[in-house]
Amino acid sequence: MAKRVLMTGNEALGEGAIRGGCDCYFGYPITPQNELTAYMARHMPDHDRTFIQSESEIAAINMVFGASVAGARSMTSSSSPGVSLKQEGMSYLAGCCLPALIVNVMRAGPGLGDITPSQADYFQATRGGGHGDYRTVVLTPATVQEMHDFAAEAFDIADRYRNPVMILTDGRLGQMMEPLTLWDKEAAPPAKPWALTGAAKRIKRTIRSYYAGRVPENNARIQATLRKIEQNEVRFETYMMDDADIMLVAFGTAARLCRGAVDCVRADGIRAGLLRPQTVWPFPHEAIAGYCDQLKTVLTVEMNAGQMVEDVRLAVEGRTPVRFYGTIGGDVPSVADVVEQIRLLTTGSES
Amino acid sequence: MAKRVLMTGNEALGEGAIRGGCDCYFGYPITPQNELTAYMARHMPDHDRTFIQSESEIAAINMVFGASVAGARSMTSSSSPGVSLKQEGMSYLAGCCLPALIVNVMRAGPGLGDITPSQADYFQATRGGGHGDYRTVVLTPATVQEMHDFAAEAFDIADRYRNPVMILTDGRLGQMMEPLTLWDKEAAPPAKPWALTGAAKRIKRTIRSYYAGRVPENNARIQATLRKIEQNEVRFETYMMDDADIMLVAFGTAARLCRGAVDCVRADGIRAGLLRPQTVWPFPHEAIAGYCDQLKTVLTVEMNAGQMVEDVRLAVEGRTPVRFYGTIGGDVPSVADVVEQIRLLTTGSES
Amino acid sequence: MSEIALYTRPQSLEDVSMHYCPGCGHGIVHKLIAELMDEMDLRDKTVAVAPVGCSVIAYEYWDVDCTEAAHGRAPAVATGIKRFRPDAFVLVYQGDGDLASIGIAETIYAANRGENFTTIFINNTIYGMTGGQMAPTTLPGQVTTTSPTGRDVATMGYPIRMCEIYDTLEAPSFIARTMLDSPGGIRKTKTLIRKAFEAQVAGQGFSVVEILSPCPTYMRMDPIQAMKHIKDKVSEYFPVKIFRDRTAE
Amino acid sequence: MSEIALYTRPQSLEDVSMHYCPGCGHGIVHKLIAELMDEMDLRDKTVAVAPVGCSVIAYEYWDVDCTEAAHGRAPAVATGIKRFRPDAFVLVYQGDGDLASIGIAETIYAANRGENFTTIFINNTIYGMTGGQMAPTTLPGQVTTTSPTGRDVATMGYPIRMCEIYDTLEAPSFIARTMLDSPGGIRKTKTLIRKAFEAQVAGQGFSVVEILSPCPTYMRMDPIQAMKHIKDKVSEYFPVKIFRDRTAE
Amino acid sequence: MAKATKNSTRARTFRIKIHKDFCKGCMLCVEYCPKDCLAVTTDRLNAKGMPFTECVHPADCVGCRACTTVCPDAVIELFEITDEDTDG
Amino acid sequence: MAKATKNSTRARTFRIKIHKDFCKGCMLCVEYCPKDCLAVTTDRLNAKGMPFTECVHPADCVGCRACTTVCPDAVIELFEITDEDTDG
Amino acid sequence: MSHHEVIFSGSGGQGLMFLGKVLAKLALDAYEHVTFFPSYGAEVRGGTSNCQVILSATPIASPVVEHASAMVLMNQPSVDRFLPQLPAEGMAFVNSSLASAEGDNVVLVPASDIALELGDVRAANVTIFGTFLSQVPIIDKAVALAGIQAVSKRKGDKAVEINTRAFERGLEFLTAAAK
Amino acid sequence: MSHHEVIFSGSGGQGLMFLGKVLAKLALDAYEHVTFFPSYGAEVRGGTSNCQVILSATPIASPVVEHASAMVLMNQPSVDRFLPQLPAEGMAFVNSSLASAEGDNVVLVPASDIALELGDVRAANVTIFGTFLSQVPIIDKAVALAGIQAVSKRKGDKAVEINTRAFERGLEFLTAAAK
Ligand SMILES: Cc1ncc(C[n+]2csc(CCOP(=O)(O)OP(=O)(O)O)c2C)c(N)n1
Ligand SMILES: Cc1ncc(C[n+]2csc(CCOP(=O)(O)OP(=O)(O)O)c2C)c(N)n1
Ligand code: SF4
Ligand code: SF4
Ligand code: SF4
Ligand code: SF4
Ligand code: SF4
Ligand code: SF4
Ligand SMILES: [Mg+2]
Ligand SMILES: [Mg+2]
Repeated sequence: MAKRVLMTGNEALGEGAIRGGCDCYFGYPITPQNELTAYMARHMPDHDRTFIQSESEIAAINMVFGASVAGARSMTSSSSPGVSLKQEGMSYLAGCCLPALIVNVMRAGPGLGDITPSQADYFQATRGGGHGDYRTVVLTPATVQEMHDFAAEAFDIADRYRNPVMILTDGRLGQMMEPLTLWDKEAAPPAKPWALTGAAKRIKRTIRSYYAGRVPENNARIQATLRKIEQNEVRFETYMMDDADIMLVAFGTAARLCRGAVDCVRADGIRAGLLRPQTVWPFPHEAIAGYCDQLKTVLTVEMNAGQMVEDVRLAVEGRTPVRFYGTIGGDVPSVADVVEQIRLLTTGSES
Repeated sequence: MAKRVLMTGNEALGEGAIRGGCDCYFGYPITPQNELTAYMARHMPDHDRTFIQSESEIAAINMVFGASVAGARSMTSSSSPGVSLKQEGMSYLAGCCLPALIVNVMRAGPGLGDITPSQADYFQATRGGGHGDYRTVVLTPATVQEMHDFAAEAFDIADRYRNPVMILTDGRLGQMMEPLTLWDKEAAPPAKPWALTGAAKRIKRTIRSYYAGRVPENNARIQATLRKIEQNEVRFETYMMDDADIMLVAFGTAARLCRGAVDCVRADGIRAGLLRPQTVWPFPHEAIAGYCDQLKTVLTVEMNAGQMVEDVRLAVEGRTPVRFYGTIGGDVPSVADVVEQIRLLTTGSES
Repeated sequence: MSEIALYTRPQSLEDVSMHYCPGCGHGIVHKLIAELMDEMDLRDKTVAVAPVGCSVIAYEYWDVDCTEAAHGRAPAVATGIKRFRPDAFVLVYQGDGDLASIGIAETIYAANRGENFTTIFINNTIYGMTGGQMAPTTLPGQVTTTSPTGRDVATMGYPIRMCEIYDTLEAPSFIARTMLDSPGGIRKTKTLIRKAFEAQVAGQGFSVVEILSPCPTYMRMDPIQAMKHIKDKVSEYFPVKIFRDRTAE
Repeated sequence: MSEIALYTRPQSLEDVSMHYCPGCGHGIVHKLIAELMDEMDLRDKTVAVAPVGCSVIAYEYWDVDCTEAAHGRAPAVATGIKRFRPDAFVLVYQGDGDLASIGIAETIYAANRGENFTTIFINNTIYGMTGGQMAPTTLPGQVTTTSPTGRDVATMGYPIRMCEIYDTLEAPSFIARTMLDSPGGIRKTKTLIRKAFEAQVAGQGFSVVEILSPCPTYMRMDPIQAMKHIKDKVSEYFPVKIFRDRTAE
Repeated sequence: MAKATKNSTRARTFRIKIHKDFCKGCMLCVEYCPKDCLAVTTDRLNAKGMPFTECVHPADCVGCRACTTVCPDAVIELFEITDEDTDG
Repeated sequence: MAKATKNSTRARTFRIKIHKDFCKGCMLCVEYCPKDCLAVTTDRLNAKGMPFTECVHPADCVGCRACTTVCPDAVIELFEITDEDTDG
Repeated sequence: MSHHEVIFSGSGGQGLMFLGKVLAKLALDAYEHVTFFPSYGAEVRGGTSNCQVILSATPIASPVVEHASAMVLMNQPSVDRFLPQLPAEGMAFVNSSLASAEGDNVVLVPASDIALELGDVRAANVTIFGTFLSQVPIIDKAVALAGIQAVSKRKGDKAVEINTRAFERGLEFLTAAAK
Repeated sequence: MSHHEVIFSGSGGQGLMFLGKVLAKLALDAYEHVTFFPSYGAEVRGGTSNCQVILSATPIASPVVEHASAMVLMNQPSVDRFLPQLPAEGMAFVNSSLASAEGDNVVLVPASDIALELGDVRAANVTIFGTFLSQVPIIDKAVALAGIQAVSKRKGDKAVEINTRAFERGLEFLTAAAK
């Protein structure tokens, strides 16, 4: 096994992005992702790459847009209120078919809320918080290793489809340290025959989402790409699902807790299992649907008031009861809390 | 019948807001809602009320926030890209439990897109495009009369629940003229014992979404309000549903077209009906579910790539096949297009 | 025998301990504002707007009506308040990240419209709340977590001088920069805040006082050094002066 | 017998009719830019950024690589482009609503960082594209759809003078205001744009030319009157001059 | 390359070429031509459906370039007619 | 209301009152007291767990208010002790 | 007939929006449902502009005309764009001063010439509107004239006079021509 | 035992984060799974700060300690906050120079006093860490010492020396006390 190092999730993500070939990072301070910005401030210059602390989140996402236009692998990171400010820019990235990486280290909202961990930006991330028909590929790491790996891979996905990719995580994963093995592949960005480089020896190129009278065409092109992504990029992991009759569905921090809870209740003979989406868009609808026959219940666990549970319901379509357990406003359930929920379900009285 | 006047949807909306007691309007130009801003510029000063053309959409939503803090009935309007910029501010309004009216006269996205009519901001409007767990009441007028009436009523709803309300419409409804009867009730804003007025003769008040360690409490309060809204404020209209075995679900401009299509196919003996949500959050889940038994198919028609259809599926939960017909990027279906879709469904070959 | 009170804790300051670090300029300015609220009888009609920054919970310290505002948007929020309640005394309190970076548009535009409220601008050359990142006002060469080898003006730009920008606008009635470098500087600061408040009370439109202020924690100095640093280094780049004063007119 | 071409349509201008209204200043400046691209041999390395405004489809008129940008954000987009491609010639074209209202933060910050690109700023005192609303630069008293009784400076503020704001910053290398008031003014404008381009080519950092420009449609005048109005009224409020010129240094 | 000699006392002759379908009849060239060489049609429209400029007094043109400078649509091109041969 | 007479030649006496639990031991008052009346504890902590100011030489205080002015936490109050009666 | 769909199209300055609005407004008493829909978008700056008016006894699904009962086309681009969509039972009124068109249900009216003759070319719209109403009597002619006069009043007595004569010339145009 | 959950808590300057990170880092070879979790949020400015380290053979569900095996508590607020959560089978190491605590499984170490005696009060953390490892040998002592020395080196030879002695004094503290 390669040497393991200990890093915070935020720093591991930053290092992953650098190894994934990130050319330009633009960001504005906000807790709980400041370690990521600081990491990039320290390390991007070492690699002769661009780091800018921008004047605002809006400037950052539009700098990302510009760098991407020019062919760079570019990224920004922020946390919930800052990501809300980026919604127009994200819609422009999607509308102009530009690859980019956006990181949301979620905190409690709405409003200023608190800097405590949360998963309450799920809808915003998966449904396009910006205007218009678009989607962002949304990766949801659950370990520091995945923070690192997903960041490195995100650029490949973004470039492959010319579509923005988001990493959706929270302050607990961002600020905890865990061992990880560093990515050691060579970043290999594809040629970008659409990028703006100056039109020497060729006809000019234009990057735009506005085409008088031809916006439906542009939309159709985007929709076709999204269908491809849905086919190819769904990622998830299952745990103890072979004989499970109760399936937990959870992502990120909540999924870790659920895994712990599955271990606990298995010890008591409860046949619980876990399906952990690693992408929440595209969402593992089919995988979930595939388990319906063997299940008595589905329990969705989220650190929000019930968001991903809609995707679970859309997957299950009434074939199995779908229950929800969530904590709001920055509270994080303990493993014991989840265990209790499972027990309640399996003994009949439900939450 | 009271005297009817002819107005554009945008102007009728503005006049409705004024009659509903709008104290302050803040906006930034964007097509296709400029007639509304211009109307307010002309008429708010007549009533000694505040009109400001702000420096940006972000400034506008935060001015709305300030006026609401001070106890005013305040509003802003914009169109898709501008509404994306307001997402942080909307989350703050919701997090601070402040009433306000936000109007989105949707246009084609993503990105700059086009100024043609669209319904592609449905997810953003209904799922909270901003960060955190919140919802906005979303009214979806289908006539110029409703543009007017909903604007007038929106302030009452917002004040009743201390929650922002959105009117979600499009450029076709905004720019067409239709006759309407003007609202003639006296606006009666409730007392606002929470508003900031200067603390003379009382203890001070604070408006905030941040409470160190007590954000979960604040979230719970918001969630409780949202449950109340779900109970009390669902609005919809049905047409020809008594004996229908195919139900169209559509809102706004698309719903008008569907109504026309229902008339057409009824002439041929096809038993089609229409359910038209007038609020898309809260969504008429129960009403839709209630029809499932009598239906062979549900056809959702939207001017987007398929957004409200998720809510319809969540309501139907697999009991009836749910089909979708949509146009993207600013295309608007004709009545004939919808008729064709119904015919395809009823003759077996589906879209 | 009896006692005459020469200085007591201001009434408008809540009787709680503030969360600021030892020697933080926010505390000093909070106190001055509370003193002026008492002296000018403003408490009862004040509506304050707190920023997002270390002073985010200023509402826990002043005994006045107060609202939160999104990061940088306090001037827009104050505009909404003041337009609806022209008789209220509206106080906006902002840090340098809040006012000069993310919120630069809102403050310039409120100033340009001559909105009749007062902005107290705490320039501590750093983002305090988020842990010491570079601010728009960070000095050349100053080390922060996002300028780890010191602010390099060639790639990160120069410190922004807000008063000089306000001074290009027609509408503002009072624009001054002052510093918390000593008891004398603090007294002077209070005089200028008073003038800014008077401008608002007289309906003269936008007034602003920029206060060069110590953040011992992220200036990486003890509180005494930080105060001296304000005078020696910070005020060198940011000249302390009254840029405009229409209160006399 | 033979002919010498004294003026022909610039190569870098596409051979299509522009959608601007008769007499619009955008057309004039597009042409000047295209002429300079030809003369300075810039076409091959140019990456342009179009604004949101009447000139939103500038990319259909210049024969260069060009991208869209969200309303007001062109300077941020240009920053991203130029940092990744320092050898590109980056041209930002913005209207007064785009640059001075919604986008004021981005332009000030790009200028302050001394980003090495050139901004051409079309100040026509109006929001053209959206149908004639008040711009930050609309003159006092000027009638627009959102100032139907004329801009009232007491509630709507004064026209913003961007060059004066840029001039408070350290980094910009070239700042000038000029006007399209006559063939002479147009020639002068071209000279200044050339200087701004030269500043970028020499790596001197942010350069900007503000151009007082006719919008006959929403100035509610015929094109000839509009040009005269620029000289008589617009330039009275916005002094035409070179604020800074480091190209000589 | 041959040049028109600036200090030639001989009257110089110029040719104005108009891309008539780009013209929008804004009248700016007409206004600023010091020699009143140009006029906008009142009886005919171009392909855009707009009146357009014509050079009605070509002989009067002094090649001052006011028209080419002021035209927002780059409609007008200007040539000098010389007796000399140009090489290429 | 009675006032301490400014031009009295008699030495004036002052009392410093310290809200010790608000003090953070920042030393600013100590630094700026011209008479070195104040000192911060080195052996005791207040309820916040921080060292705090004490008036160690009360008699030397000249009532200059440097300490009350500079203190970021409004910890220090200052009173003048007079022989006269005050009415209310 | 209780359902009419009318398209008015021409160049920017020809006053088509004016006609559409007048028609829609005057129809308020006679029709339960009325819509007026302006063209907008990229077309606004230069080129043609059009508006569409629908009058109906039943709710109007789309304000965009799908089956025109009549068209008023004031210039060639308008003819080129809309005439092909004219249903067999519809009628088109074409300003023959500026455009040419053919067809059984096409009425040619030299509206600009007539208006010029009356002293103001801008009255071409009112002229052709007269002819239109003479053939497609969807609102009362007297009401229409009164309405046009009321709106013209803002522009002064002279405008009222010219528009009145233009409307009457238009109304009589076909009868006069037939004579 | 293959699962350990440790809480380190004290005031800002007491070097608790340092201890937690050293432990987590040194445990990398011996444990497949390791988490280190700092407290953050409102607590950061003043007051207590804490970090939590979990070492395990199996995946760690939550980096937040639910069943502490051990606690190192450096001041009174830390004792007040965490000691009540100590399970019966856990052990707490309390800096008795600054805090008092009682209980069967509480070990009192006058760490600040010892460190002061050694010449630098800041070595209190390393001192108590020694005692902790003497009782809860979750990582090898020699490895721990070497690790501390390596990190101390950045602060100079003097720091290495003091920390070495502090660690040893801590390690021996209970045996010495028992004597
Ligand atoms: C939209 C948004 N972006 C970023 C933040 C994070 N944030 C909180 S305070 C702050 C900066 C504070 O700096 P300053 O205004 O100088 O105040 P100080 O703490 O120095 O007093 C930032 C960036 C936020 N809360 N919201
Ligand atoms: C976020 C956003 N807000 C508003 C608009 C609408 N909009 C388009 S152009 C424009 C202003 C154009 O004015 P200016 O920049 O002065 O350019 P001009 O048309 O005068 O050349 C506005 C407000 C938009 N497209 N996006
Ligand atoms: S970090 Fe700086 S500004 Fe914030 S409270 Fe501490 S000293 Fe004050
Ligand atoms: S509206 Fe004004 S700026 Fe826009 S194209 Fe027309 S004249 Fe030019
Ligand atoms: S070149 Fe001069 S003289 Fe000749 S047509 Fe043009 S403006 Fe007139
Ligand atoms: S200036 Fe150009 S567009 Fe205008 S009339 Fe003359 S040739 Fe035509
Ligand atoms: S009042 Fe002056 S002399 Fe007295 S303690 Fe305070 S600083 Fe010292
Ligand atoms: S200045 Fe105030 S907080 Fe600082 S040591 Fe003195 S009394 Fe304490
Ligand atoms: Mg600061
Ligand atoms: Mg403009």
